[in-house]
Amino acid sequence: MSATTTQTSTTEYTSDEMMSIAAARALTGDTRCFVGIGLPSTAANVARRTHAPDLVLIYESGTLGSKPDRLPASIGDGILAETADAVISVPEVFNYWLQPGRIDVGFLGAAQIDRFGNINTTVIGDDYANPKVRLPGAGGAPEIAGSCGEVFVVVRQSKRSFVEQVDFVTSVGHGQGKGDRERLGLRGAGPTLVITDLGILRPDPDTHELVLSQVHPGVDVDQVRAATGWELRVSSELSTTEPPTEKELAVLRALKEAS
Amino acid sequence: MSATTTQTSTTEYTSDEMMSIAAARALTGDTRCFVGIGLPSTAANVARRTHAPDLVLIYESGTLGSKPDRLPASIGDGILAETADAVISVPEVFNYWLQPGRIDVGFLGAAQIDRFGNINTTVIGDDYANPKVRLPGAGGAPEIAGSCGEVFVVVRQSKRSFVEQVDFVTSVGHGQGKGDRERLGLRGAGPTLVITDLGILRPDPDTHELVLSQVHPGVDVDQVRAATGWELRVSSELSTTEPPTEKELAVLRALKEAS
Amino acid sequence: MLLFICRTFVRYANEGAGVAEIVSLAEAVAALVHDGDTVTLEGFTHLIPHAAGHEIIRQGRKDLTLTRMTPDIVYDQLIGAGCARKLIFSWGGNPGVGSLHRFRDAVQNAWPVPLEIEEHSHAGMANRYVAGASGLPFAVLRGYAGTDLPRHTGTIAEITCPFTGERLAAVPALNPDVSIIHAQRADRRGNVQMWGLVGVQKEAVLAARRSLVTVEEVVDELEPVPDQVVLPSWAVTYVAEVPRGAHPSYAQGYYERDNDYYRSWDAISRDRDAFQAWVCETVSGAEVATK
Amino acid sequence: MLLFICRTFVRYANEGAGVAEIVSLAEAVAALVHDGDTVTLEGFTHLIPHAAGHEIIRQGRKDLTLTRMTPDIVYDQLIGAGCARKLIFSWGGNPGVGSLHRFRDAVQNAWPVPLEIEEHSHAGMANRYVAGASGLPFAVLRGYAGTDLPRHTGTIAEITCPFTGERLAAVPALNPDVSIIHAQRADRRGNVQMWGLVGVQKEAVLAARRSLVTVEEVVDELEPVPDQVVLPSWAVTYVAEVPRGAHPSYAQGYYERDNDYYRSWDAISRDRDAFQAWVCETVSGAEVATK
Repeated sequence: MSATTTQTSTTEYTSDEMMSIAAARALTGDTRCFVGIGLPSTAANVARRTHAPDLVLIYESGTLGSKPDRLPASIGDGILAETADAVISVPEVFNYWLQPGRIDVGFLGAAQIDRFGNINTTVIGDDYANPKVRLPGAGGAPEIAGSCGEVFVVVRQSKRSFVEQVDFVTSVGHGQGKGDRERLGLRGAGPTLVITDLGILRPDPDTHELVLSQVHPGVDVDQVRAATGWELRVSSELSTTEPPTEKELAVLRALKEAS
Repeated sequence: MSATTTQTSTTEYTSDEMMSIAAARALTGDTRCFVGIGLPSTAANVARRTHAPDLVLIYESGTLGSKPDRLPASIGDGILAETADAVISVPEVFNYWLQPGRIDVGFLGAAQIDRFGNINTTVIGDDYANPKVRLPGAGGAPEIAGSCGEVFVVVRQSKRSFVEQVDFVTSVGHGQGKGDRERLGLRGAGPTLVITDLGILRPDPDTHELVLSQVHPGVDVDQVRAATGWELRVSSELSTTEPPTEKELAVLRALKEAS
Repeated sequence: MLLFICRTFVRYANEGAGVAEIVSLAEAVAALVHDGDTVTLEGFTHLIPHAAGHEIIRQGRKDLTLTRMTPDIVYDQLIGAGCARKLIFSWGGNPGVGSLHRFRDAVQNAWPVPLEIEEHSHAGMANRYVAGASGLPFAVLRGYAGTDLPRHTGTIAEITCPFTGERLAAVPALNPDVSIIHAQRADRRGNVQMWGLVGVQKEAVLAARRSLVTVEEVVDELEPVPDQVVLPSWAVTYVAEVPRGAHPSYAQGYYERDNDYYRSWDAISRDRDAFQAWVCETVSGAEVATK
Repeated sequence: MLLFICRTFVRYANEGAGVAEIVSLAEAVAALVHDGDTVTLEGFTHLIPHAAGHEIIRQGRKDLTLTRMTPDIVYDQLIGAGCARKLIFSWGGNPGVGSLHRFRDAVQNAWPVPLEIEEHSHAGMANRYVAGASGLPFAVLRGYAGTDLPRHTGTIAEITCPFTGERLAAVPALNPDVSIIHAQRADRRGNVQMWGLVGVQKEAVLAARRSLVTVEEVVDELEPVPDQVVLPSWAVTYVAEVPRGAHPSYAQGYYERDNDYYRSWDAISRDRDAFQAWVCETVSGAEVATK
């Protein structure tokens, strides 16, 4: 998955593990979380098994409050229904639960993300009809990005994925800056955290441009700049992520192994 | 219930019993029938236990294919859910099953019905804000009348109930005559049978005015005219209803007794 | 330090957050139902929250806008006790028996207080709750065409399909201040389970700003049941354990409908004095007799 | 004699009438799926009707408009086999694995035939089926605002709330010629029962003119199960008994998802020759190898 490994006092971990654990830490208390498969699902399940046992996991396949004891292999893994508080239809997920703003956090991935947190999972290239790469498409993301209380994006950072402007806006982040979401009638706060394998970006409160606010242990700012397709601003209060604890790593690895 | 009793060769029966049995006979084969409580429910359950065992009973409380072994005491009697093929929510009844035209026959009662089969169950009197009598209101009737394949009305006949024009159109029959339903975008055929304690009326194919097509045994046309608030037309092929068979009466009475 | 956009988003769908608290019926009604509120007690013959209705009478709430598809005798009681100033509904009667006499007396004679009405069809009301539960301002249906309802009800409009040009009916979302329903069970975390005829109760709760679910019993674990509807704790404000809280309505798996009670209501409700005596004796105790 | 208005009303919601017939898969596909039809095989990871998809390939259908929220490998197979000329969808991928290479090859290189696409979000697609199932021409949702989808997808419009003036998105109903789903069980009368993750399958069947449900088994009685969805026989055109008809997808209570199959699909589908060999061997037998 990832080439970089880092050593703490006693434990080695990969940059992907750091990313998953940083994402898990962002989920607290009784948060209701709309979980996509892959990195978001890993992070949410680590959080539920460490500091946030009351985390409510909602999967778009139709489960409220799933409590899987292994990482689901897909968004519709049987374990999600078998361990859920309620199983509902897919239209109900979107109409009764997501759309009215009942879900606190939406967790999204991205093929491309831009300076204002807009996300592309549709096509790479300028020509929609004749794309360089055809990606899977929107799925639940546009309405997750619109209606969840806030959005966390988990994505590996590189010049290819962090671009000045996305080729296709699949899901709106902060549009072209502050005020755009309100103008579009989007009721959630949009992306408030972008968690990568290098660090964490947050939107500047005045401009809503993504700003580097945190680097993971062993990562320096130039390395992040080199992996960003726009002139990255850095917070004056830049901090360093706490390395993974042994417990966090153990939980993450046990979940992955059980799958 | 009814004062009139009639004697056939061997059996006495009331005019209400004749009405219920005439209504039951109108239901045939695998008809899907939207059943209101009271006379419609009685008729539908008699039909299911005599000549139409495959009749599908749908109750607006949320059941598809109920098979009660006694007359339900209300539209939401527990026996309807316990014996149903499927139990669904009330919004689903109206949106997924009634509205798209999946139901063949809607069975309605009426406080007033007029020359064109329009039905009033809202208020008696000209002034809606200050009614002579406040009735229960619309319930499911307007959309049953609009969306069922056809509508059967079961109602006791009198000058009070059979009026030239209803005080309030709760449910559209044939509007002011042929073509009105199409103009209103109503997709079902509207009332095709009005079954009373005296006989049966049907809409004239040219004008859609209700015309007497059948009298029950022992009823003469003048008696029906006297119980009708408009100048009643009579079919040139007026027929007389077959009296209830012993089996029909036995089933009807057994159902009523079990309740 | 930069102040980043607030992470602690204020949930906009329902007031408050967190999970349902389990409290007494009296506490829940005192905390949730205020004079002037729009209040919904839903139930389609089955699981009607009668006990909660009586508690509202007991606490003397006034000027409520009551909404329900099928207001029956508990609404007759609330109206007769003077709790309501407006009723939004689609069918008001005593099912299988006849009319609601307190409702008629309020509409026809303004007794004990005038009652404004806003009248829909079942399909319209059901869709108003659906829109409310869905966070939409309105719902679309095939309905009302040719009836006299739109002449008297302001909350019915026409809408044109942007693809086909067809004209359909639109009704506005119904978002009660409080919705109250009765269910068979809740677990100790406040997750609610009901089954049998579930009517429009899920939609009523999801459409409301605050909600109360009275239940037959609070149990350790909700054993799954066919045709169940489960409302997670975090979608409900309060749960109160009220055994037989639906009586004289029924709770499938617990007790049958008390049809005699419905029939006997006819005589009580026809007469203002008999009704007042009933309220005093059955619901309120002495203090209401003096009002 | 007066000819009264025809009593035998022609049902307008679904073609034909009566109850579901139980037939073989080959018969059902031959009778229901015609070249040029709009065909829906729904399933959200669970209960995906793979066997029916293979039967469509085997029977050599052409020019289909395929619709599905989550076209995955069975749609990759249909597209690669040249059955489709258009895909209406919201997310096309091999879940947990990666891209659909036959889909990509069709979109990017028109191989084996060009593939037109009409692209929505999940919320939009789900609501298109809901509108279709509800007999409405369109559905309303909060969606698409600010995205690039409306620029490329003609079936997204704006609509204004007649009560609040708010602007929302509208999408047209989706009414497939044929919808095909897989369920756990049917009884001998053709009533269908499924449980677990039921996705948008009920809506897909109710929205369609004709329908086929493949089932794991036909039983005498449908024992009620928690979280079941029951489709009455009269809402379905054909039922076919196809044990393991969802494989490599899963059927809760019958068998698990074959994750290895999904992973192995990646290599097969990357290569046109490997794919053609797979179709020939696995699905079609010799006759397709010569096409």
